[in-house]
Formats: sequence, C-alpha cells, structure tokens
Amino acid sequence: MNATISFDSVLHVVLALVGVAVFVGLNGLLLVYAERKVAGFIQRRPGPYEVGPQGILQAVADALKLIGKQLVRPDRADPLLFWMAPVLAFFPVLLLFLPIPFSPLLTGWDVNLGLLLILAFAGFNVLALLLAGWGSNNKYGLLGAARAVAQSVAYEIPLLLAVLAIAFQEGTLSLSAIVGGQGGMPWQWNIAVQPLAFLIFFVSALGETNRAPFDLPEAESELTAGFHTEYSGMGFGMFFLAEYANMIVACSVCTVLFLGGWKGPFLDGAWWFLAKVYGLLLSMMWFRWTYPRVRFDQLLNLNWRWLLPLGVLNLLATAFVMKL
Amino acid sequence: MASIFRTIADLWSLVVGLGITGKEFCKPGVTVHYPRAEVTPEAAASFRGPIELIGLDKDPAKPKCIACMLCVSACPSNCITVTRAPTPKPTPEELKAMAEAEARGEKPKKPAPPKAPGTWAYDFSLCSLCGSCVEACPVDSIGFSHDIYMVGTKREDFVFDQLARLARKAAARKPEPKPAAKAAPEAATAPAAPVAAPSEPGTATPASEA
Amino acid sequence: MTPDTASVTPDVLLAPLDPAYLADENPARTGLRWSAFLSADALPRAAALLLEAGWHLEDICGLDVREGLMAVYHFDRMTSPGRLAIRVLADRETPVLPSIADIYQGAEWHERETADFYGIAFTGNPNSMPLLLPEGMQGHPLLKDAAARAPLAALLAAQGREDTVLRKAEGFTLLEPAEDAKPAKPAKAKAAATEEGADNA
Amino acid sequence: MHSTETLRSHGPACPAASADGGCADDQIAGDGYTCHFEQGARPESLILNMGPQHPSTHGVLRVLLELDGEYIVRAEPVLGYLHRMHEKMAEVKTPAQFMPNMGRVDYLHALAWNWAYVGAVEKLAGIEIPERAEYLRVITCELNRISSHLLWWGAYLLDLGAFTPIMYAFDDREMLLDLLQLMTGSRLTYSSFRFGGVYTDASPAFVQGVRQFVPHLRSRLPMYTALVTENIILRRRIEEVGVIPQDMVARYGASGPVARGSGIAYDVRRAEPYSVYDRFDYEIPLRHEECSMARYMVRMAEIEQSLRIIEQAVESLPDGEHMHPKAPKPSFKLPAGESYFAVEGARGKIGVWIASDGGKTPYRVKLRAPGFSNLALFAECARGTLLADAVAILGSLDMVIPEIDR
Repeated sequence: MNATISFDSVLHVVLALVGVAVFVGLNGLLLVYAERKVAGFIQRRPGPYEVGPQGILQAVADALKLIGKQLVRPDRADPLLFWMAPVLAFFPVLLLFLPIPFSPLLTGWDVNLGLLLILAFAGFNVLALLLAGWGSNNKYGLLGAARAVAQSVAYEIPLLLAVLAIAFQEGTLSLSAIVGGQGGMPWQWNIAVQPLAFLIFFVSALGETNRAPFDLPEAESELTAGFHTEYSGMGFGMFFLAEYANMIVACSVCTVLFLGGWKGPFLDGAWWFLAKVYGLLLSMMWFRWTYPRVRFDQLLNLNWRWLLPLGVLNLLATAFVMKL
Repeated sequence: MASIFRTIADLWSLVVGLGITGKEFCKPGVTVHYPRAEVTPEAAASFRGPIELIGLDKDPAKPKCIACMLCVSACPSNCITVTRAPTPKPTPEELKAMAEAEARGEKPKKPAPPKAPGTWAYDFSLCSLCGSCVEACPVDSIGFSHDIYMVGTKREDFVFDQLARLARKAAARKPEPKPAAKAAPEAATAPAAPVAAPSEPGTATPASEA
Repeated sequence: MTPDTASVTPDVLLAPLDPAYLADENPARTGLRWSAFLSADALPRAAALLLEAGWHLEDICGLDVREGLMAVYHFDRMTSPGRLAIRVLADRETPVLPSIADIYQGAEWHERETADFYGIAFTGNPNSMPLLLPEGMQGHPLLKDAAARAPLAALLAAQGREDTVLRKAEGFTLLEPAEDAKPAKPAKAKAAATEEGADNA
Repeated sequence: MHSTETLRSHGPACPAASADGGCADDQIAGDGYTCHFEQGARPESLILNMGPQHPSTHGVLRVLLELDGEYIVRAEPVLGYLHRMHEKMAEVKTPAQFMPNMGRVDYLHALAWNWAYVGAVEKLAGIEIPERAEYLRVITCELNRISSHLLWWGAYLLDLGAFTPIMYAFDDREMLLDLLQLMTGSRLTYSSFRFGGVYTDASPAFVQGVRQFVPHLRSRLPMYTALVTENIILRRRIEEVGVIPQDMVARYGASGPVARGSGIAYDVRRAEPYSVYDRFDYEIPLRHEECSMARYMVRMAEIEQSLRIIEQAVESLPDGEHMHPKAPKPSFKLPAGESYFAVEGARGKIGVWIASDGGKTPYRVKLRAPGFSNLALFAECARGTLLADAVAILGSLDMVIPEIDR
C-alpha cells in the first residue's frame, strides 16, 4: 500500500466513497428494475409497467415506500444485533468499490493490494447475515443464518483459488495492473487463458452473493425469507441494496480478472467496463429466473467435491505453467 | 469415474434451460394489460357473471318475472329476495263491476295481484353463481350477465336492485341519442377512464354489453 | 400379498371373526361389493386380516342412527377392486370403538375426524387432538336430533338393493324394518333446527 | 411464520407449560397442538412451525416439525384451518342446492368432485344420462385434470425455487380455462354437471377450441421437459427423495399419482369403470421408483394421456341431448338407500357416499378426499429428511388444502 497517507489521498478516498455510495444507490434502483423486467420478459409478461413510462420509476417508488415505513423490531429480538445487521450488511460493501478500476482515470483508490482488500472486506457480509438471523430471534432466521455462514465460508475458498490463479499469472494483486496485463481483444482476456478459473469464480460468486440457484439463506419456499424474515422497511431495504451491491462487486471483480476490465476492441474506457459488468449481472438474473434451487447438502457437495479440487488443480497447473 | 462424466454431461441441461428462457425472453408478452386492454366481448360472452333479469320482448324495461318465487326457494345461499307487486286499487269501472256482481249475488271479482315483482333484490356477495335460479325460472326471466370487470369498494355495492338495473339497461339500449352518445365515447376512451371503479357497480354497464 | 390372498373374498376372509351380517352387494346399485356388520371387538382383527390381504382403507364415515352411532369403514383393493363396507355400531351413551391406527396408519386421521364430528372415542389412537375442528370446541356437528334420527333399516335396507345375504347371525335385527318404517316426522317447530340437518321428512 | 418463541400466545393456557421443559416459559406457550407435539420432543430439538402461512404449504396447512439441525426428526401436519363442514351442508341442502359446494372442495379439479356427487346421486336415484353428456363430462373433466396438473407443475417448481415455469404453465392453462369457461361459465369453481346431464351443450366454438388446444399443448410439452424435467438441479432435488413404498400406500390408503408413482397400477377409471372411459384407448402411466420424481413423471405423462382421451372423445362426440329428457327437477326427492361413487381425480380416488332415508335432503354425505389420505403419509415419509426435502415431498403429494379440510 502507499506508504505515505497525505491529506490529498484521504480526501480522494472520501470523495470516492461518496461517489461509490451514489453509484451503488442508483445502481440498486436500476438493478431492481432490471431484475423485475428481466423476470417479466422471461415469463412473457410486462414486468413493472405502471409507475412512469415502462414502469421506470417503479424502483424509486418502492424505495420511497421502504424508507417511509415504520421500523419494526420483534418483541424478543436483540435490539443491538437486530439493527446492527442491516448496517453491517450495506456499508462495508461501499469499501469494496474503492479499489475497483472502472477505467485508468476512474479508480477510487488504486492500491496495489486491491484484490486482498476486496476479499477481506467481503467477509463482512456473512457476519451481517449471521447477526440478522441470530438477532431477530426467529427460527427461520436462525436456520437462514446458519446456512449463510456455512455457504459463505465454503464458497470463499474456491473463489480465492480462482483469484489466486490469476494473481499467479499476472504476478500482482493490484486490480489495475491485472487489467493492464490483458489486451483489448476477447482472446487476449484472461478468460481465454483461464476458462476454468472463470467458471469457478463465477459459480463461487453466485454462492457468495446468495443468488439463485444458491439463494439458500433466503430460500423463500423453505425458510419464508430466511435471515431477513423479521425485517421490514429500510431494514429489509438495506439487505436488498447490499445484495445488489455485492452482485456488482462480484461482477466487477470478475470483469477485471477475466474480461479485460475497461479494455475493449476499440475505444478503451469505463463504458467497456460497465457493459461487461451489466452483461454479467444480466446473466446472473437470467440464471435466477431459469433454475430451481439446489439443496443445502448439494450446495456444499458442489463446493467441496467439485469446485475446490478443480480450483486446486487449476492453481497447480497455473503455477506449473508459470514456472516453465 | 463414469459418474463424474455423467454429471458433466448432465450440466448440459443447464445450458438448454438457459436457451429456453432466453428464447422466451425475446418473445412478446402474453398478458392482457388491463385496463388498457380488456378481454374481448366474445371471450366474456360465455362467462356467467352476476345474474340479471331479462326484460319482456315488447317492453325491455319490464321483467318477464311472474314473482313465482321458485328462484328464491331454489337458491342455496338465500341471495334472492322477491316481493310481489302490490295489488292495484280497483279502478272505478272495476268497482262498478264488483258492485254489480255483488248485487247479482255473485262473488265479486276482485282485481288479482299482478304477476309481477314489486322488488327484486339480489345479494351478489352471497351468490355462488351456481345457476339454480336460472334453471328454476319457469319463464326464463333470469340470465347471467357477462360482466367480468365488476368491482366495488364495499359490501353493499353488491346488493343489486335488479328492477332498477333492468330499467337502466333498457334505457341505455334504447337508440335515444342522449345516453347512447354518452356511452359511446366512454367505451372508446375506456383505456383512459379510471377503471370502472364505480361506486355502484350495478349501474355500470359492462363493457361487453355496451 | 400373494395372488391367492388377493382373490380371497371377504366372506371367507372375515369368516373367523363371525360377522353378524355379511352380504354380497350389487355394485351397480350401491357402489359396494360386500357389506358386513362386525362387533367392535372384532374390528382390529378384521383390519389386520384385510391389510394382509391387500386391502386399503378408503374412509371412515360416522353415521348417527336410532340404534346408536355407527362407523362405516370402506375398504378397497388395488388389485381386483371391489368395495367392502364394514359397519360397526357403538353405544350412543358411551361411544367407544377400538382404533385401527396401529394397523392402518392412515386410519388415524379418519378416526380423529369421526371423533370430531360424532364424538366417538377411538381407544388406542395415538393422537387425541381434534383434527378438523378447533381445539376446545363443544359439541359434535353431525349428531342429529332424536326426532330426526332414521332407523338403520331405512337407510341401508331400501328396496331394490339386490344384495345376497351370505351370513346372518341369529338375532341380528338391525336391518329389519322398524315398526314405523318411515322416519319420524320432525315437528313444525323444528324449522329452526334445519341448520342441524333435522329436516328429513 | 413466526416461531412459537417470537409469538405470544393468545390461545388456551398450555397444559404442559414448564412441566417438562416443553413449554418452559408460560408467557410464550404455544397452542395445544404445539404443546402436544412438544411433549414427545427431545430437549435439544428445534420445534418449527411450518405454516399455516408458509409459501410452500399451498394454503393454510400447518406442519409441526421437530428438527435436528435441518434434519426432520418428527413431523405432524395440523389441519382444519380451512374446514367448512361441507358434509354438514350436504345434510341441510337438497342435492341440487349442494352442487355448487362441489366446485369448492377441490378448486383445482372441481369437475371431478362435481362428477363424484352427481354420480352418487344418479346411482342412488337411478337417473339416466344421455351419451352426449357422458362424452362432454369426460372431455371437460380431462381438460380440468390437465389444468390441475399444469398448476401443480408450476407450483411445485415454485416450491423448488424456480419461478418461471408456473408462468409458462399459466399461459397454457389460460387457454384451458377459456375452453372450460365456454362449457361451464366459470373459470375455477365449476359447477356444471347436473343430475341427468350437463348444464350447457358444447358449442361448435368449444369443439373447435379443444381440437386446436390438443396439438398446441402437445407442442409445448417438450419445452416443459427440456426446461424442467431434464434439468439436473431438479433431478437431484427430487430423485430418490420422499420414497413411498407400496406397503405405505396400502397402509395410508393413498391413491392417484402417489400410488402410481410407487408402481401400483390403480386408477378408478380402470378399476371401477364409470361413464364412457372404457371406450377410449389410453394408458395408466406407471413408475416404479417410488420417489418424488416418479410422481412428477406420472403427472406429466397423465397430461399426455388426458390429451389422448380428449382427442378421441371429441372425434367421437355423439349428437343428442345434453340433458336427459327425464332428468329430475331440482326439487326431486332422493329415494332411500345408499350409494358410493368413486371417480379418479387429479389427486386420486374421490369418493362420495350418500345415505338417504327418502327425504328431500340426504341423511348423510361422506366426501372421501384423496388428498386427505395422501397427506396422512407425509409424517412417515418426511422422517429423517432435510427441511428442503420436506418441501419437495409436500409438493409432490399435490395437496389442495380445501379438499383435505373439506
């Protein structure tokens, strides 16, 4: 990391955080809308349609509604943990955006251990889910929290292995350096060299972000709403925002590591980055509205019996090739 | 080992699934955007909505009903209340005839109560649309309406005065320019109109009938 | 279940239990193939025999008749279908029947339902909670007023059944027409009781 | 739903409160069912109330679960939240007045219940039915069976976490409902069979619509298979889950696809042939795996077989009356006697037993609901499975709560 921390760099980070907060907020609205539209189109119905043209303001209306709602805490819930959980779910995510290079100029904080920073702070999410499930003193919440911890811990490992393979290959943990190591053409991206790592990373990212088909902590048809059963209003809204923010982070990192970041066949810039991120986000939604949910033991089996060995093999192969 | 390869082969089904939902994504929607669009009247014609009275051929505002009460007893949910029309006061001629008959020592012929209902109330909130009354009616004076878009905001909205409803319907059907002209633009601008939401759905002429 | 047990007819099967009455019915008229009257004590043994012979329990119907409370067990077979109705009469004052839930586990719910509706206690049923009616509800909704009760013969021994009596114990009079074959006419004042299902006349 | 620990009870005081650690805190005692259930629980178990408001209990079913982690130690369904005492209503209404109730017992296959009641009355009173009406009954009942299976398919996938299939199913079901509306006038709680026939005659539009619908649905079924049936996630979720051996079917009196998924070729249409089913060429789908997937496959195959029946029935639809000229007036009196009539519903054997003493209203009507017996085996079937499996098993039994509660 930068050894000297000047006033300028702190100001830069603070400004970046504000920018990230705005970005996440707007994207949350956009993604909620997009998710519902995608669901609608896949299911041959219009999706949100009434608020604004093509229902574009639906997400805003929903956000206003959530903000306006009374905050309700169950009688026997732990007040501290219950309210800490949504805050803890949402705010650390903002930090994750700092090292992400949207373009060479548009980087919040270009640290050379950016990847490490993201992986470290990503762990906060599971803590939030655990607190939410435990603190709300609800059995469904507890089951959801237990699932969240087991799932999160398990899927972090193949995720790391996939990331490590790229780090090995590029010899750096700085995200902008990783992008710099890739070319503009699709065959110059890391996905062409490391397709298996990409697959492992993407599947693990689905698991880490609790997205279908791995949405077990929530698992509506089994646990009603899992860890956030007792949350309403902005308590729920925070979890909701955090989910989408996490998705963006996962897709951004995926773009940086495997899809060449801001680079494209022509006109390099943030638009390439965003296009790739939204492409990945759309495919995440596509998965959600196509597949049934896996069972918990299958989820862990997939991880421990498939992703983990494959990740290790991939890492060893990478190391071997790099050594050559 | 074989199971490993089978599992990998089975993963292909996930790609197939994505292909199907992806294809459906590109197809146009199949839902009807009520209230901008409504089910066609032909599609609604077979729908058995709340019952209504059927008017006489020569006077559509008067029901065929003869107040025989068969529908009332047939109804499993007691949602029909019919009273007979009051016996009219004898006219002077009739009074004269009665007096004459009495003078002759015959039994005076009093005017019979008319074979028509005085009130015809129908509580749709109790009705199960079984059609027992329609089947029971000996003069085919009860039929199903085809109003599939009926709404109401309170329970009382669904207690209909069927005689008034029939009269309104007959008035709306008459080729008099006033109500017809009023109804026509309403139907034409139906999408813009705040959906039927009439405080008294009984009065709303269903789109299929208009 | 072997093929030969599947073809054993209930009259042979139930013979060791000495049913008070056993008839070969005309399915076209009643939908039943056989009907039998058993004593309450013989019921669990009958159930065990039937389960072994491949019968399954369709339902248990309570019935409130003048002679007392009756439970009708409908059995059927998956192979070689044919319905068997086993009728067991319980005393009205202390309606107790043995449970067959340990033999036919599916009977547990049927028995609890019958207990809800008629107040028949099934001794040995593993769950004493009401099934369909709320906890703590007083009364049993399908019991009839004394005046509305029909004699069993009026229900089950109607003309044209074309059943063939295969066994009939000495002194079995349940299906003999009562002196007043017609059910008692409920009094006019019973109009209010129509909710109770009293209006049978 | 709230667990008992987060919900203050307003119910009767728990008899077991603080006695054996079951309901330790008298302030938060559950209702009688919970207390009764907790008495047999191990102290380290978690008691979970699934329902009566839970996304995958399909209505107001409540299942009490004793959990060890996510494994189910014991399960007990609690019924009665939708109990309407149909059997009592049957005793106070004339048969004609009771008919609308039959559309509301099992709203997904209402016409099968229509048929069971009409059949029992017709058998008891010796009412004849014209041939055309029999054909129309077969056509509409099979259409209704398909619509029930389609909805089940969608809802089951919803239970398993796939949100899209139900919308595709509804797309096709919508056409079915349009067709059934032409015949019955309503879209869900049909009441169109009458003693001695059917309410309305088939219009040419109906016949034409059915002719078009059969190939349409056939062309859609491969998509269903590719999207869902062959999906590896689904297969892993429901294969070898919820095994119901044949002896369990017999002990609980299960029927319908539950029995046929366990390799028992029992279908009332074949076992006690009624109406004109013996004139059609169709198969009874049978699977021997005994698991949820087997029941799934049986239902999917039944859709195809129903299409076959409909196709043949429409082609050979005879001319004639849709109501028998000697059909009784609605106020007819039932003769004394008893009759039992069974039909094959989408969920299994539907039976109606009527005992009459010759009065205007039946003396006793018993409704045998297939879902009642099918659900009864859930407790035994779910023992030792995971919570997610319980959802899969519950869905594979295809419950319709109003039918079970009656």
